[in-house]
Amino acid sequence: MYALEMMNITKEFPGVKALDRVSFKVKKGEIHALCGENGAGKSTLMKVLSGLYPAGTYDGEIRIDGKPVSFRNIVDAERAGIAIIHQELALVKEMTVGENIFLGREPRKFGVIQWDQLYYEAETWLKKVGLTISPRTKIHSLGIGQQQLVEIAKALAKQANILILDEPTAALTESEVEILMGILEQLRAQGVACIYISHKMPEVFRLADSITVLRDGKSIATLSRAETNEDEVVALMVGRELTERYPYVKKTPRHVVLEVKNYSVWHKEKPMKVNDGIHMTVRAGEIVGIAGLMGAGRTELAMSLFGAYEGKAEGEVWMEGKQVHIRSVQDAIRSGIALVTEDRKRLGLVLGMDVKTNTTLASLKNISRLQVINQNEELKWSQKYVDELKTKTASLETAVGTLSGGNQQKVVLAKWLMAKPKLLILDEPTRGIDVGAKYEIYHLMNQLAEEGVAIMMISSELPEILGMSDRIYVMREGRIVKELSHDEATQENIMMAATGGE
Amino acid sequence: MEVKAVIEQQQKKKNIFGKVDIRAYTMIGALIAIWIFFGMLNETFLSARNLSNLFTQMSVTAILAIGMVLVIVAGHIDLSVGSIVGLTGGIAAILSNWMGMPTSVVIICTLLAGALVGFVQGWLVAYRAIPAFIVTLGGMMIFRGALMGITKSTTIPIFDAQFIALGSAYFTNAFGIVLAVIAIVSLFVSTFRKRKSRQQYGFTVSPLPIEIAKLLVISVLILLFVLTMNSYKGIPFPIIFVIALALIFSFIATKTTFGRHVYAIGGNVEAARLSGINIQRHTMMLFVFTGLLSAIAALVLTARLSSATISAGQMYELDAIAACVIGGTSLMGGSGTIIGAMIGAMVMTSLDNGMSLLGMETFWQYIVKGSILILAVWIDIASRKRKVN
Amino acid sequence: MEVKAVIEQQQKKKNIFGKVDIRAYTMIGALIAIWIFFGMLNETFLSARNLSNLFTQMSVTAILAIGMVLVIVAGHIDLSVGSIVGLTGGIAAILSNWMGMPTSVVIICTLLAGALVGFVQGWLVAYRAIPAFIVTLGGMMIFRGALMGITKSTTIPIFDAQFIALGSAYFTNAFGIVLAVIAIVSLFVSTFRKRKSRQQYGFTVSPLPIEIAKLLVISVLILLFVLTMNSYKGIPFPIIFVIALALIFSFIATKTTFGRHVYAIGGNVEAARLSGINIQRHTMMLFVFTGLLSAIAALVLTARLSSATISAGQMYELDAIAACVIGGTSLMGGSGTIIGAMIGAMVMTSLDNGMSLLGMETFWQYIVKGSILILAVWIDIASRKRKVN
Amino acid sequence: VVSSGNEGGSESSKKDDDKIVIGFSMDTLKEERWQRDKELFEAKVKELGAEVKTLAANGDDAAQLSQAEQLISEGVDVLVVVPHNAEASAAIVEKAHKEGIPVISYDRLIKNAEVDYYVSFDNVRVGEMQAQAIVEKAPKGNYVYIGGADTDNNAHLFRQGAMNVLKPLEEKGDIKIVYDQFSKDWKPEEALKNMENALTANNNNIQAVVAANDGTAGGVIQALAAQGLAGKVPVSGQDAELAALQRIVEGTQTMTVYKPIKAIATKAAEMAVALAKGEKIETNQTVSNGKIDVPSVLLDPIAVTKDNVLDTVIKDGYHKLEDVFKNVPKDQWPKQ
Ligand SMILES: Nc1ncnc2c1ncn2[C@@H]1O[C@H](COP(=O)(O)OP(=O)(O)OP(=O)(O)O)[C@@H](O)[C@H]1O
Ligand SMILES: Nc1ncnc2c1ncn2[C@@H]1O[C@H](COP(=O)(O)OP(=O)(O)OP(=O)(O)O)[C@@H](O)[C@H]1O
Ligand SMILES: O[C@@H]1[C@@H](O)[C@H](O)OC[C@H]1O
Ligand SMILES: [Mg+2]
Ligand SMILES: [Mg+2]
Repeated sequence: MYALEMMNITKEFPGVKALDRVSFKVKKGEIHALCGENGAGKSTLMKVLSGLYPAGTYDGEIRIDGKPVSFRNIVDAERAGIAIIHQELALVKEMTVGENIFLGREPRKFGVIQWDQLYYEAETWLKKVGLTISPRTKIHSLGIGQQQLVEIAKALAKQANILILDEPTAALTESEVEILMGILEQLRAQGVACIYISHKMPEVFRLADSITVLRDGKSIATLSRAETNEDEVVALMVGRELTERYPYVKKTPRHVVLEVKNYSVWHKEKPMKVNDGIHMTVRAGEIVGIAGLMGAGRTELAMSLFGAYEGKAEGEVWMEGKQVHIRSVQDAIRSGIALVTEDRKRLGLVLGMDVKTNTTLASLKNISRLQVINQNEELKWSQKYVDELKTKTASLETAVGTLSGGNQQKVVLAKWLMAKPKLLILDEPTRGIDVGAKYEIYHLMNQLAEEGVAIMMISSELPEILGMSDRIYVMREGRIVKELSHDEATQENIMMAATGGE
Repeated sequence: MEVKAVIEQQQKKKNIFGKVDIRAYTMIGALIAIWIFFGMLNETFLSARNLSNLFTQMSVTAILAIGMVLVIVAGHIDLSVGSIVGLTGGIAAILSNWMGMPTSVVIICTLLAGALVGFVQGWLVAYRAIPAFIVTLGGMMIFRGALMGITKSTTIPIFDAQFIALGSAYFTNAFGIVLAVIAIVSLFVSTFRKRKSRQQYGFTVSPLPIEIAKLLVISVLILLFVLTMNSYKGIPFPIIFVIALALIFSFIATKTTFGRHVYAIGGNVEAARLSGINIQRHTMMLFVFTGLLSAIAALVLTARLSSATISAGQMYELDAIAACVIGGTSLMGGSGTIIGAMIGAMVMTSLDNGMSLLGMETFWQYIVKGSILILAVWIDIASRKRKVN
Repeated sequence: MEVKAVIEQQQKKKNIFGKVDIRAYTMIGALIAIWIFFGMLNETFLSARNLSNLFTQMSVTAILAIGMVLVIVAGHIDLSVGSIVGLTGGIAAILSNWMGMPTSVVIICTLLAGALVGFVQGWLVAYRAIPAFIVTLGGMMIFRGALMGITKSTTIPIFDAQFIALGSAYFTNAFGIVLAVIAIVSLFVSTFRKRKSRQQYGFTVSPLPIEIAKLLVISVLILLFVLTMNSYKGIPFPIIFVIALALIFSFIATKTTFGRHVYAIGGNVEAARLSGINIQRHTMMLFVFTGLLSAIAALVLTARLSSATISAGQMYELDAIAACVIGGTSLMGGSGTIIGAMIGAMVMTSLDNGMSLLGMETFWQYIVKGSILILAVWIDIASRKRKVN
Repeated sequence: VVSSGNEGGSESSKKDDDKIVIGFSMDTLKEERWQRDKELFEAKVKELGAEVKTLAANGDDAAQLSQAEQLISEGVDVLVVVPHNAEASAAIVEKAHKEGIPVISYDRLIKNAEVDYYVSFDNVRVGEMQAQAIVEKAPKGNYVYIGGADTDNNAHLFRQGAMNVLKPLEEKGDIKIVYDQFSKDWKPEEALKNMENALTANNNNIQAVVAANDGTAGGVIQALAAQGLAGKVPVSGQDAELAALQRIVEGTQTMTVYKPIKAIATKAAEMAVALAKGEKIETNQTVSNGKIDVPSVLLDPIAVTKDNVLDTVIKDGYHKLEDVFKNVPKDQWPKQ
């Protein structure tokens, strides 16, 4: 008996067939992973299931517990016992955690909200996901990881029979992922069917009972975890064999590009330091990884070095032997620093603008004379990066908002490559990106290092840190607590340093 | 354990300050400053009689601002309220004077007309996705034109004393006192019920003495207001409309699912949609509300002037919007309070009233009012920023 | 390889249709429909003389709309342009009449005044983060008040013939032809230079016959325009201002880094900041531009009326905003074209002109104008939606 | 529960000192003429030894009511009102009377209220004079009417007056009204556009224009000038604005209606002070306002043309000779 059957689902967007006769079945009490490259159609399939795309806007049939259903809207789907955690955070920043958890389903009497009951219950759900914050906190004062946990609490509170998690761990640290895994196992035991979408293979293989692979909008295969392995799934996803996942190359670092001495950064709101006494160097031609737990202050460090953090900074920053005083992003760019931010949609791209405009946005000066843009140069350069990064886009005039996550990330990269930086800071460069695209980005990093760019990579994915870095700094509570070489570093000693364990 | 402590601490802080947010306090400060300033320059400004005038004078802007807050919170705007005031006022006058309808019928028909007009605009905004700015800018012209058409551009006087009372009667002193007592008693009852409920859920409550002190202060303020009004002629009718509507809509905004959903829509429309909130229906309702409130404002205005004129309500939308913004409503949507807007309306009316009492030249009045508008928001923004740093 | 092909294909498509976007085409369609409609109802509507009137009558709104587009694209709004028109017009009249300055000095001082006023507002918006809605709403009152103050609320006539010519002179027929030839030649030259340059970069270009056909069509339109104007009295002065300013600002918007940055700011201000764009300086510049353009509009208006009055420019902000929105500018920021706004201004003026030629009653004019505004945007939105689905 | 406020015995609002205070509640100060009304009225009241307090409402009925309330609060002895709206200001009279303050209606009649006195020029009469003056210049032909703000009641009265004269002639077949439009907000630029359209629609075949005031006349003449018709087509006006008088002496505008503001301001000031002192006031007639017959002093508006400009506005000191004739060569100035 299947808890859920989706049969021959076809969904078209103008010009794109996002789903092409996809079939997908989930048993009661199983965790079913849905894998596929960026743009394979995973989120679209789940949006169909959760009523976001109402019946009639797609073809095919959905059955719950064997009975055909058709959802006119989200509320219908929720009534049928379906809850979804969307890939994009969907929280109202000005409202409290409690309000967000119960948004649309507030406990009420005659339309009047029962606030005490709401906050009481919210607290219970927060505890479940391991969040120790007041449910009366406003969302905007939470970090992105905590917000993700609130999303999870919100979905759990619906006590659904079918729970969909669309990349829930993209913003979570290891320990939070652990909590989530625990919750999912518990739900499985209670007979809840979970659909789990993730680009992180280890998680998939740790949790899932079955795995369905989508490629180009088609369902390729459904496998049982016991009978398959990571390589097979990856091969099915990308349609070819991927031999190595982290193409590490031994490099010979050259001169020091960035040197930071006794660098501290104050919090933008509270009287506290988010970075304290940082000493670090990054050389030309090397990739330096920055590891740490959520809230360790890595993003603040990157933003501050880039002149984009509102809090005050103290200490010295040297670029290629010259002390620099960076007060704005312009200063940073002038000094040869580029930053690929962790939130590409909000901070990296102008979604309504096209590929070429986004690519040239940070270096218009280089293709302009007397402020007048040379449009041919613009085409030439953006074409060059589309080719080099193998960005999948219909054209240079396609709005980046319509590209898949991996391809959006490539456009952000292209923007900063075009600025010809000496130091490239990457904050979570592969968050939410499929294996194929990840591999291409790693390659690119190697190539840039080869060309003499100094690379600083912030990442919460330990395998990535381990697999790509020549040197690793581990941060905890705003300080650098450990420096490790590629050969010394292991999962264990990094975690030890990051958590402050013995 | 530790978390609980933090939560409790946070709740305690909130209980002392009450629900009104800090921004509203800044504005109350500004208001008091303005009052003291004018009070010093002109003895009549703070007289019971002038205060009574002041409250009456702010009533139309205040009523419009109530609806405007919610529309702006939801991320829209309504530029048509002034014209709806004009049109529905005209309808009311036609019904009352030309057709000789009794006041009750006039009221009902006028409210229906306001709601209908709001409904149409709301439908276009919500279900046809036409930006509210455009719909209501068009509406502003259409309704003004319709008013000219139906009244043949004449002024229609009102003779019905009952109707006129809506805008210019006063409650008797005794009834004013009764109202004050009712308000104070229900304040006490609701506060204690809330405490009890919180205790049942195991949340901490603020210490009883503090709570009582707070209630007493508010009670004194209520009494003071009623006594001041009574020392002139009693509470003016229009201001009771304002108070009642402000309470009702504050309640809707903060305590009901409808209200919270409006804030959610304004804060993050995607999140609201994904939470299953019916964006379109809510949006439409908001415009029905502004239409309805405009009709109420029209009744008050028409009664006050005891006639409907074709220029009635012109530019009132800007006053209402200014009141909201001075009171802390963000034009980006997602935040704003009705009490704030009421204070904003009061600030603007006090300026108008005070400057005209001082006999300031018209052109100076324009300059001062514009400057104060900018200054108020500037100070607000600067103070919030300083708090941050 | 594959991508390359798609890009080329798309560029080809672009070359056939030119740079004007589809939305503008819808509006051109609407405009033509309106023209045909009025042309059928009233023979004079499409006469050379009335078209000449029409272009002159749209000039002030059009000039204001040029600046407004950019401000709205950047995510702001400017409600003060009407008052700036009034104030700078007053300044011009005072300089010319009371102080007897020569026209050149008057022009320079007026433009400086406009830019200064814009600078102050821009500074408050950009560097003090006060919402533009508030700053310019305040500005709207302040500048109107200042105008009343400096002119002592009197009408100031202009006698300087040179000044008056700014608003009411015509170019001689011969000069008109020369202008047309210059325009056509530079069109051909620039197109062919662009082709050559593209070929040098190895990009495909559209087939020569198509390109030439397109150029010929445009050339014919230019000639037609000039000949029509010449068949009356020649090209009116004000419309040359409009054309020149529209070309200059279109160029700034689409071809310069400044313009690109403005669109980026409106599209995603955070991403723009993190791409090293100086948000504040750009924002301030935009308000300097609207101030400057308002001053130019003021010169044209004052010259046309050969006097400055204190109600001059009142409510023009709404006309300018409506022109932008009808022309496809999104009030959310990030998108909008100047050519679209020009068409929007033309639509509005054609309606005014046509209805007044027909002698329609005022109240109908209000109703029709409001309805058309809503309808235009409605059709636009509906057609875009249909295209998507 | 409710009191209409009538019986509410309020504390005596009149100030205790014996200085007389006159409240002057004005519709607007936005037009040049009202500025003069204010100055002249205030000067006269002060001359008579009383104080005056003026408030202007910028054309907003509600604001005017509020301001009147304030004047009443301040305890003025007499309220002189220039109503923005004839009907809407009835509320002002009622409020004032509750406090025992008499009300004089200035320039525009307050309707449907027990106004104590009315001092004015007759607005319908103004419209008639405008049309009359034009008809004299152009007894036959195509006529254009350029009205004021459709949202201003006076604009309708002026039009009514003009039509009183024009309609019979049209029925007779002498003239034809080929164009008749209001000008939004009394704006000259609206009048300019309207006149351009009128000329275009009639191929310049227009023999006369009745414009509702000098502002709109300015726009009209601008449109005529563009066709080389300025001075050839008679144009009326109203208010005796300086700019209009300059046009009249240059010959581009035919007439303006001069409402001797000094006379009305002086008369009103005298009446107000007398009323405050409890003296009896002489009036020459009454005007019905729909409720009562209001004792009225009706002053005659004066049609000013090139011929009598010296004897009217200049003689009154309303404008100076050198200002009015500024653009006329000095040797052609009339001798005073
Ligand atoms: N609203 C939309 N309009 C147009 N195209 C869309 C829309 N939503 C999705 N698509 C397209 O449909 C395809 C499937 O997208 P979907 O978001 O389902 O991919 P995904 O598998 O979830 O990828 P990712 O791993 O990046 O989240 C993509 O080509 C995408 O560009
Ligand atoms: N918007 C915010 N408001 C308040 N505090 C914040 C905010 N964002 C981050 N912080 C705090 O700043 C510190 C550093 O946070 P941040 O999450 O950026 O670090 P990080 O190491 O980059 O982690 P991540 O892996 O999430 O990128 C933490 O104390 C965090 O709680
Ligand atoms: O004098 C005129 C006045 O009576 C009218 O109300 O407004 C316009 C003026 O020109
Ligand atoms: Mg997805
Ligand atoms: Mg981070």
